[in-house]
Amino acid sequence: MLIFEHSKSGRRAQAQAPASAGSLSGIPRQFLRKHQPRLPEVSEMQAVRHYTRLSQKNFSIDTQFYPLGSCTMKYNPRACNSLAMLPGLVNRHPLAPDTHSQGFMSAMYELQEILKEVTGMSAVSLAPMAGAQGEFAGIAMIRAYHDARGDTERSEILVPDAAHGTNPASAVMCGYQAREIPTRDDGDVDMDALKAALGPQTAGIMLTNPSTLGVFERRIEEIAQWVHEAGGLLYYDGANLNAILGRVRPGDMGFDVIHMNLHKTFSTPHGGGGPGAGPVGVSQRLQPFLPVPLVTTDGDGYQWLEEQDRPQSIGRLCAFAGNAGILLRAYIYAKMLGDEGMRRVADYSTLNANYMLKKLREAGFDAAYPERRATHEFIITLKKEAKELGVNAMDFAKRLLDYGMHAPTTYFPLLVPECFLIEPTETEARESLDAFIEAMVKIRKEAETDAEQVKGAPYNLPVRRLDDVKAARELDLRWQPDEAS
Amino acid sequence: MLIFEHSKSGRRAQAQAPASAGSLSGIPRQFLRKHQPRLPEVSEMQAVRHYTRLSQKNFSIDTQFYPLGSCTMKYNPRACNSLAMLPGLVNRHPLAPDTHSQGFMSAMYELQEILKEVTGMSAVSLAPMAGAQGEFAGIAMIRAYHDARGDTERSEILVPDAAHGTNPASAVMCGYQAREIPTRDDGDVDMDALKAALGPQTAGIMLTNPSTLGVFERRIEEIAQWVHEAGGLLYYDGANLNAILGRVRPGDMGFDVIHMNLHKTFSTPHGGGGPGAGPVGVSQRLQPFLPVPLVTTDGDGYQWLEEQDRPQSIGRLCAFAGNAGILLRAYIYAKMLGDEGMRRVADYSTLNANYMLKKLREAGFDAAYPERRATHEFIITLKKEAKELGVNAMDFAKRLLDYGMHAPTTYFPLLVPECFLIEPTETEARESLDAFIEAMVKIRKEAETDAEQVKGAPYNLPVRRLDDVKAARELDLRWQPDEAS
Amino acid sequence: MPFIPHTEDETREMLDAIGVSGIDDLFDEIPDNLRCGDLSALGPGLWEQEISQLMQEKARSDGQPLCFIGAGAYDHHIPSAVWQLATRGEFYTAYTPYQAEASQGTLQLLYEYQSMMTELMAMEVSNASLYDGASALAEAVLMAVRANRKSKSRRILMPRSLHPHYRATVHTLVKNQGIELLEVAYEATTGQTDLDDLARHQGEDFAALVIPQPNFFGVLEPVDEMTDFARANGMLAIGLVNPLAMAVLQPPGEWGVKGVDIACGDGQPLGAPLSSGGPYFGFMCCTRKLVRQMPGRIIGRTVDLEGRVGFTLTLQAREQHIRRSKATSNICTNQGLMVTAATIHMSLLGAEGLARAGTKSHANLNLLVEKLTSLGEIEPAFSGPVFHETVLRLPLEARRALRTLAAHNVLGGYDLARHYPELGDNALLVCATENRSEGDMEKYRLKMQQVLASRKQGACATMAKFD
Amino acid sequence: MPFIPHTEDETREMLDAIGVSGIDDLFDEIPDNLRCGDLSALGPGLWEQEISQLMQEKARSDGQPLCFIGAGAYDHHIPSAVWQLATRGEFYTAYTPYQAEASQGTLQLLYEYQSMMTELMAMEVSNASLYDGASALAEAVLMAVRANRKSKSRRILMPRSLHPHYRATVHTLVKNQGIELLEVAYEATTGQTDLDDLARHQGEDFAALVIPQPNFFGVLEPVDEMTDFARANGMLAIGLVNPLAMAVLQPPGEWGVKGVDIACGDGQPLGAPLSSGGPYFGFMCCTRKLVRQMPGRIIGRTVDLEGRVGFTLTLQAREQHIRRSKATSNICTNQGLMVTAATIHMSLLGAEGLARAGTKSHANLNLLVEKLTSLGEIEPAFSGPVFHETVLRLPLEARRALRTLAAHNVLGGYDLARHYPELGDNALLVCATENRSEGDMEKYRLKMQQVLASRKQGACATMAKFD
Repeated sequence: MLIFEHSKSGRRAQAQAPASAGSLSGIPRQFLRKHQPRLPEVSEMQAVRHYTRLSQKNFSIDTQFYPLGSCTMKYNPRACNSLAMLPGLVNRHPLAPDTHSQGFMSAMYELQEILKEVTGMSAVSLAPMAGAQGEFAGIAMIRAYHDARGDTERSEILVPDAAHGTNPASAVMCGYQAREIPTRDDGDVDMDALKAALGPQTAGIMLTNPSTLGVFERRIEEIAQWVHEAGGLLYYDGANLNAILGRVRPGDMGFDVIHMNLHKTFSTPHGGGGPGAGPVGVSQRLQPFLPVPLVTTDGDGYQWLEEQDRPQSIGRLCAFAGNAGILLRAYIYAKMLGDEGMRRVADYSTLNANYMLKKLREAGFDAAYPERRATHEFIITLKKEAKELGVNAMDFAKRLLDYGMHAPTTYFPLLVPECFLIEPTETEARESLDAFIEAMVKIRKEAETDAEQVKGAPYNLPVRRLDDVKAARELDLRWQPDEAS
Repeated sequence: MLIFEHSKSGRRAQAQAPASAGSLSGIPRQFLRKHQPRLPEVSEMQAVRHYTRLSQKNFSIDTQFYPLGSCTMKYNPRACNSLAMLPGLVNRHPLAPDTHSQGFMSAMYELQEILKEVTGMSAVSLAPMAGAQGEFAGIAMIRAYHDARGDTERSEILVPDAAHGTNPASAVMCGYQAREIPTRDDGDVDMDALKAALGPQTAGIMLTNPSTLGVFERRIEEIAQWVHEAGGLLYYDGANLNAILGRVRPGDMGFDVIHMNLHKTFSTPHGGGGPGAGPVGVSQRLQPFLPVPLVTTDGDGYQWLEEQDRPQSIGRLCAFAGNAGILLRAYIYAKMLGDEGMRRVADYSTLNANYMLKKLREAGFDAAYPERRATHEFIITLKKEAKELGVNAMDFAKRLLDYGMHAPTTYFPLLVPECFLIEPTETEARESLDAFIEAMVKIRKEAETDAEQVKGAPYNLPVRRLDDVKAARELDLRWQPDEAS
Repeated sequence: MPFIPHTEDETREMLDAIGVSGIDDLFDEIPDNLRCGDLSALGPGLWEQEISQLMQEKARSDGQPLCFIGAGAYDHHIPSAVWQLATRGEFYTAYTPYQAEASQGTLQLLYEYQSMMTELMAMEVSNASLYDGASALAEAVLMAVRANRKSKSRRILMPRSLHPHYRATVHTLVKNQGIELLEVAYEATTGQTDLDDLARHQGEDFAALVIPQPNFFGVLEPVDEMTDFARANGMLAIGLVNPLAMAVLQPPGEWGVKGVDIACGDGQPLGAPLSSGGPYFGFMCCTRKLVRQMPGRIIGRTVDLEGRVGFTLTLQAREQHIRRSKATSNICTNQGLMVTAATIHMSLLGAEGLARAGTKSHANLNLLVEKLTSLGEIEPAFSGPVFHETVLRLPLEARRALRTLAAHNVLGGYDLARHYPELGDNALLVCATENRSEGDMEKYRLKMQQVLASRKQGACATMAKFD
Repeated sequence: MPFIPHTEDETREMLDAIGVSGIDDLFDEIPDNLRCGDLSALGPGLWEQEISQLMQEKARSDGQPLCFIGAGAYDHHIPSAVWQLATRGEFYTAYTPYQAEASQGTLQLLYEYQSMMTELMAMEVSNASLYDGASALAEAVLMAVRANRKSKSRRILMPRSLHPHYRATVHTLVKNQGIELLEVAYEATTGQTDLDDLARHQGEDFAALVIPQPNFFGVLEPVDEMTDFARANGMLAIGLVNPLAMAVLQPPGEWGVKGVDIACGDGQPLGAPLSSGGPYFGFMCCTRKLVRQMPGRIIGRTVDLEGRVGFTLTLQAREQHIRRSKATSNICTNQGLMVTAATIHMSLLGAEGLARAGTKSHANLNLLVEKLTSLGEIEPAFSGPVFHETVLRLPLEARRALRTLAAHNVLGGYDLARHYPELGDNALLVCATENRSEGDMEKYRLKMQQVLASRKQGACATMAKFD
């Protein structure tokens, strides 16, 4: 039932609005609304009940194992939420004067420092509001760098074919063409193809390392050297930063710019699809181009650096200073982990992934890159099962839901057929991993005896498989008031 | 799965305790614990996941209609929770000096005044921690009153047979005998029996008005007169105060003492079984005996009144000053309602109950007191259904759960066979009431065609009917460590 | 009409369905002369923003002082997760699990709670909570009188070292049943119960002996000796303990040769905020053989029709809604929500976390005492070992010192003068928990130093300018 | 090891299962010379109590000033229920609903959100959110350039009365695609967009005209005329609106003869706390015919295998994870949690509640202006009608007045000098919402009176002593 269907005309059972509101006398009639929008008219209890029950229809980290590859669905500490919502922080106006902002700004400054340390970059801007915006900012800085040197003919950003879809999309948003570089069978970038693609038109390359294939790009130093020699810069997609925290730093690998997904590596909530936060870190040469605002300190207090202080900046990415509440959560998380905790993130997420990979292989599933170590995530291919049993990755995914686990990422990256990209994260106990492996074995067994049963999954959820074709063909994107009658 | 079954020896994945705790060097060995208790060893995520999922197995006001008669399961405004938990309030030490307590004490003083106004009593103590403790305090004051007058031979408290079980139990805790007074077929107290029971041994009478039968005791003034003439006092069980807020006041009916269940009438949360709060109000003559502490004011500020200030007080009922956090919630609720809102509580809870009663009767169900108005609650008897269809009140109750509604109170009061005590409360919309009636009709229809199906209910809940006999005979009251292996 | 969903049309339709012309008619059984309706003294209702502003002002006016008061309510760290989970609607707005099938969440949690408490206390069974520590002790006393088959006595031995509010509460709650509380003295030097005074009652008939651990002074009692004394003299032994302390101290089930019969106390240190004194929760454990005498809800594990494990209220025959005047207690609603919080709290900390919180509290108290005694004029009043609270003797009236400290936003402790006049006016009960940082304690030392200094200069009038 | 559940034994067993001797071995594909490991600059981890104390100190140091700043972020009342529900784990810790069957809670909520936004905007379709208002406007500009079939222009008309940070953000986000923003002037007297200046572009080729309502000065724009101008000149009309204001003002779908093509803005006034500027959320609605050009997630209603209603992500062919370099935008994660809050917020307030919040804000601004202008030296800078924000001209530099007010814990507004030098140094943008009480506004008046008085006396040095 939709909230609109709980609505009753004239119902106002809330304590949420002033009883006497005064009048709109200052506003000429032609500016005023002629009829009220048909929003729900429900009591506070009806709203609470409706949304409480809706929430129960979700899978979430707080209720299920959620090994969604490339999304780093790890535990979101509850303290991060409650402390970021402290009245003094949650009510601070973004344009409050520095006299009333030192507490907040100190946290932002320290977070910049933490992120520098963790990534090995020279400077950080917290402004980007999500990973994709961080990507945009990164490529825009690369462009600004070339432009500032008068090197204006570079038109291409190289992108491995395994990259996240955001990578080429971001390159295009910055006015570049995205040129794909193929991946070798062992999961590393095809160096010959790279060499062939490099040239005076090369503005840079976007890499995720570990890549979305769940393997570490071993020849990263060589790549960096070649790209730099061609006059290009290296962009690091931080989606998989969780895999290397405290083990190896993008700055040390030779990257010039990196974005971080704080909702992944720094455990801010995914919130049903955001908000994220996508700070960017840069090497020395890109510093002048960082998006504003930045926080600096003169030792006495903290100040904002804005457009007028940073004339070469690519500019502003958002109305204020990024997703501050999310940045606070990341700061709190980082402070709770400390140096040792931070390092262990990579260690144990990698341990969990390698353990699962090993156990799944022992159980007869095929690794996409059997010769490689798993990083914090890994890929199995269900090509064999699809062929022999007629049950594909999507069927496995849906059936896993019945077993009370969220499915891994399916059919991404695109180059592995019947692909499961599995990322357990460091916060899962071995019991969860074992339960997943057991469920996979069970599902295969089910498929052996009754493939149709598996193909009909899920059965235990609020709905069964949905008709996506109908959804796209007969667009129904909003409740219509006439349904109310 | 129990939380213990998620435990793993040596797991300490929390940020909840200091890393370095120092030593117990000041404590001689013989005082120290020899081995650790076997509490769960789980990660923060495991605990969050476990208790989130457990919570989902509950029915609650925030998820279901909960017409549990005599329990006043109405909406608990979320503001009451968040405001009572404001840092300055939730962290205040109970023994903080008055200099650091004026905010809290002002709320308590105002709550005392509000409760006086609403009940028509002369003074109020907020100390009792629940309704039953309020009852105890009330009867103890009656006893103190008689004792103070040297009237020490009174030994009986009269209690109608329809009363809550707490009433006779509380009388006994105060050293009285409880003597039952029968109820007439129309639901009122049997006045002849009352007259016969009154005498010099009568310390007082405990009444709920409206009674637990869901009807208003019409001859209350006469009862008050008779009891007072016999030298007894009148105790008002405030369990059903929701029914009369702003309509009639216990003080005006002639009661000498009243307790209120703030988790009912003042909408503090029921919390899976408490905490409640059971303030007591008294008429002039019982004032000296009120339990301590009380809050008073000299106009300049607020002060506590304690034992030394109140020599005739029955004394202290709790370590500090009652369930302060619950009292705050009640205060916030009362302030949000205001005079008009408060009155409407009785109006609309009564409207809802009478509407349901009428509709259920139209649907062929039998009212226990067909000649009477419903108050905020009412009784139907499923005697006919039990006899004709072989499906009793318990079966209806369990089947209602399958329809997504909590069952009414069943088999109470004891004097009505196959009893459903139904209290919808004022916060339910008509849709809920109609859905309940529809479900009742459906269940009866089910019973007509397949009684066994109804008797097997519930089907849609985490468990089906439980073996209560086994539970009581083969007591299993705790997890045993050896289950872990 | 906040929270009342009826539209005017609906109200009309419902009245029509009932067959009355207005809501007033629904109250027509109430005698005319009793009808009221004017609650105008309550004033108009506030919308959420107004009440929010009002409560924020009240909260602000109470400040957030630095607190070194214990005396039965302790400022321990509570993980953020605890109340974020406990206030989930499904826990917060459910009621007593009468319909077990629709309440498995609460019931299983309570079963887990019982399991944890029995572990922590080293006892056999636990109920699902009572109101608070003081009233739980009263219930324990009543239970002991009912349960002690060896004794017909209605007398109870209760150390003077026990929380004075607890003693007062027990008195209120049991006196009308003719139960008498006899005080046992404490030793002036150690602050422990005077075993010689106890020995005076050798061979006398008492229903029970109450044994606090730690006692009100923070001092550890000779619990083994006291328990054995009770057993030897046909008394039930009732342990009254701080549950957090039991993570590091010998638990009541292991005191003496056979442990106590009943263990009870206040669960506040296990996840309940200070909250001006409540809601907290009383806990009670006992030996298996006494279970049918225990008051309060008890949850049992059983199976359903299909053999699946489930949980349910059990032994309800003890309770008031069944037994009415013959019930073990009038208790009904208890403190379910606080127990929910405590269960989550204990799960998050585990035995190790609780032990660390306790150990750190002890270490912090030691540090605080060191700092304060280093001022030269302050010394411990008792020599007995302490947990996280102790009595200091000041060179001035505790009352005066506290007033000045409070003016500097330090709540320096609890003045013992009223309840323990024999200790004089200068005895101060101070507490430190793991929540106090070294900086906090240094602040206390500095402020106390100023108090002492200004006293010497007799310069009370200038105190208000400190900072 | 906070949050990492592995015991030492388990770690050992898992390493054995993998067949390596230690965790280091798992990183053996990383070239030796790249390995780091020293993050010691981060310092040791804090336990929850320590971080809690640290954050409380930071929060305290920022105070809780009385705020009259608007300028794109508005201090409206948010019902307690909103965030208590939105932070339920099932909403808070779920991700983008890729597995629709396991995400019906989030999906249905987003569908409801889309329905509410289309109602509020009087538009045909809505997406499920973008980042914030400024970036949403940039996306709208990009979308207009893609979608405008009548124009090949990459130029956009953008009033100077529009939020300067928004203009800067749009510039950053579109400039690399060769898109140019042309400013339209505002009238110095009314503060509205200068229709004559707009008319200068009659017949020129632009992809779109952006129309703010209210504009950055709080002034209401002649939206009907502007929309019709756009339509008449082959430009798409993009409305940039305050969504709360739309509860009382003519919504963009009804501007002019046919309404706008795209409506967007910042959803912050619908339940997002000020929170230092984020997270908020950008919203975007458009006409049905433009839906396939719209960026961001879109939820559709459909049926499952058994014909039951269900919800799913739809039109994914527009998105980057399918179309990669040909996507409508690189947006991916958006602001789901904020939309969750907004949807609950709108449900709780309803149209009536939102209208009252808006009306009360307007009335409060009028009262504030009345109070401040009554001081005699302050007057409104513009004559155009305003919603809940307006520009005042002070008799002194706004910067100086603000500094003094802030010293008294009043944040008096936003200084326009930097972004609008043509207004001089004395122009102050002030805002009042329904959260400001009459007492709050009186306090502002009093403090401003002191500012003015002290300026006359030239007694700046004594300002710090006010209170």
